[in-house]
Amino acid sequence: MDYEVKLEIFEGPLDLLLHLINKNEVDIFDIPIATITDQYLGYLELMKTFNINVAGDFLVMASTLIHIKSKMLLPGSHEDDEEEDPRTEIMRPLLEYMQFKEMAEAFSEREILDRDVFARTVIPYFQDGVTGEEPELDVNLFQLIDAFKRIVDQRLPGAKLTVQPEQWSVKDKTELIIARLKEKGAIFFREIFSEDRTVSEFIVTFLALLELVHMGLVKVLQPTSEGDIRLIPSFDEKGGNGNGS
Amino acid sequence: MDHNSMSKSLKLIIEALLFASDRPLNVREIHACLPDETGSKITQALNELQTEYDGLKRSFVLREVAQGFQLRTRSEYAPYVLRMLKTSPTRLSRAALETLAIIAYKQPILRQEIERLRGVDVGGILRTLLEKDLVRIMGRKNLPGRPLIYGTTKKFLAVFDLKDLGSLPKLKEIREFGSDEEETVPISEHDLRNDTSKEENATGEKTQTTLLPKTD
Amino acid sequence: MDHNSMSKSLKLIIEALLFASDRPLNVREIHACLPDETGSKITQALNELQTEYDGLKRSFVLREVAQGFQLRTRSEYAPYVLRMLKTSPTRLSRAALETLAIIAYKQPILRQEIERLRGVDVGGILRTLLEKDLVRIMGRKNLPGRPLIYGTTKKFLAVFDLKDLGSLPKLKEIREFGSDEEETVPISEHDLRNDTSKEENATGEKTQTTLLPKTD
Repeated sequence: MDYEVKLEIFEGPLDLLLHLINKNEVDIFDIPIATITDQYLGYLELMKTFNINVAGDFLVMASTLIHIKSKMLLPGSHEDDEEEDPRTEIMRPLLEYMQFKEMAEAFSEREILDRDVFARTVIPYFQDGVTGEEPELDVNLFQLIDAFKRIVDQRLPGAKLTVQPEQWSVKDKTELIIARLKEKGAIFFREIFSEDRTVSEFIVTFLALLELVHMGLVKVLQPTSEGDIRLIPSFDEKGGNGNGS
Repeated sequence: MDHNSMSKSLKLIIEALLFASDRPLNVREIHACLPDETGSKITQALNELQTEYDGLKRSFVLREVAQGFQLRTRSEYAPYVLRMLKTSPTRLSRAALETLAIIAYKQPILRQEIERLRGVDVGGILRTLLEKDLVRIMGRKNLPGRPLIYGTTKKFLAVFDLKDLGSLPKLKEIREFGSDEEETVPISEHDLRNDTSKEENATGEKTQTTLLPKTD
Repeated sequence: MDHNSMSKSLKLIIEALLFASDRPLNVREIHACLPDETGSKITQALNELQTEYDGLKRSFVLREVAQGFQLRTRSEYAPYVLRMLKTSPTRLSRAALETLAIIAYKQPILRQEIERLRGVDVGGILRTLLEKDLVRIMGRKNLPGRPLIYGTTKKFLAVFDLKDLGSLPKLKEIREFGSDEEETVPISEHDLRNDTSKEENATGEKTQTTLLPKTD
């Protein structure tokens, strides 16, 4: 056997064809179709020998090559000016393919980020250098619930968190909180509970607040981790009745 | 004199911004931090910084990428930096690079067109490119099955050190009936954009989503 | 002379390392990248760099902090840097991204359905997504407790560069991408396919999505 048993893996039929053209050092504009077809088929045979599954794309190209080869064998057909060279059918895609192979090569030679060149990465250090107006601390749900628990403990020490028949609806409390925010602009977290008398009322108020937060109607802020939690409205209608300043 | 020190401090402010940013900053973004300066003064300062770094022969330079400016280490330091980061460099297979090249030059493009050009299925590769945020889905084509249209991302420009699509290396035209392979066809960004609008795909040219594979 | 240029290049290598590092580097760590140099030479180079930056009056300095050496912008530039960082893209955690994906694909959806899919409480994430205006409340379902119905917003489309919800790649299409054996990075699409599984993959929080602000 003439084949060197070194099986290269080709991306597809075009890749294999281009390899054969380069190996034989032939002109892509004048492909010796018989030779190339034989070698192409030989390669497919080799793949089968090695039990490599030959993809359908390779077989389609094989039949195209055989078809071109038979056309070329018809006397005079390829010298006829009016008829296109049958090899054009594979020449065009090959040229296009070569073009992109070359561009891929050009791409890989560029200064690629995180391979050849490196940029700065995120650095959180700026925070300790900054004094004064620290942006508001976003509180998470856990902190909020924790704060709620503290209030319950403070106001009703030893109270058991049992749920009683509902006297207050979440909707009522929601409206109450909104009304207060509209009136005052911003309120402290504990203020919304100032009139609550029972644990269940607390819970309903708290659920109402959560709902408002979920709906994006209220923002919860905590200036410092020990500071009082503040609620500010973020509804579309801004307060309303002419607060001149 | 006063003017001089003014512009010097502008340069230094811009330097600080670039230094503290992990992404390329464009003139508009810098301007947003410096509303008192004019855009043209910022551009000038950026250009001066660029020349300055080249002159200073430091280990980093100011590059214009992805329609913005970014400080980047010089390539000669890559081996050391890679050792420090303990990561393997960005790597793309040959197949992925070829597919990326096709998408970059032919966008907006359908998967079936890519497959016609490459002669093979590109599903797996497309997935990789989408995951790496080098390629994005631009929309759907009004064809049976409403196939997805692909294009490149802003990150593609950043990774491959490209200012914009217009600065893609010229596609080499291989003449069908000649041996002159030097001929080039300029593909301007304009042409690419026009193609986009032809597709009625006015989704905007900016990539909005970036999936950063974080290195540990 | 020779010695001088040697130490100059050592200085620049160290500069490149400090530049590309996201945390302070100590002499030992730098030494690990430059095994041919001695520790004392590295210390000397660090000191020289420190003096050099001070002399150059650049916007950054080399600071020795508890854990090592780090390049930092001078504090006088902090206001500008902060302004820049405030306009920086906000990040979404992997958990938030997954939740968002579920909402995008399954909308209109109830919170309990999201939680069933993710296997965890999503209250906090939902709030973040609502605040970022990526998710909205579409209404209430006629069920006990009148639970809220969630869906995505216009901004969601803009941020992810989608013309409409129909342009979202379908799960089927994502599956068709198959897998690329060469380099596969686990990513959200994958999780979407196996909705309920994958919960034990707690390593995940590293992957982040960057939401670039609209640039028009």
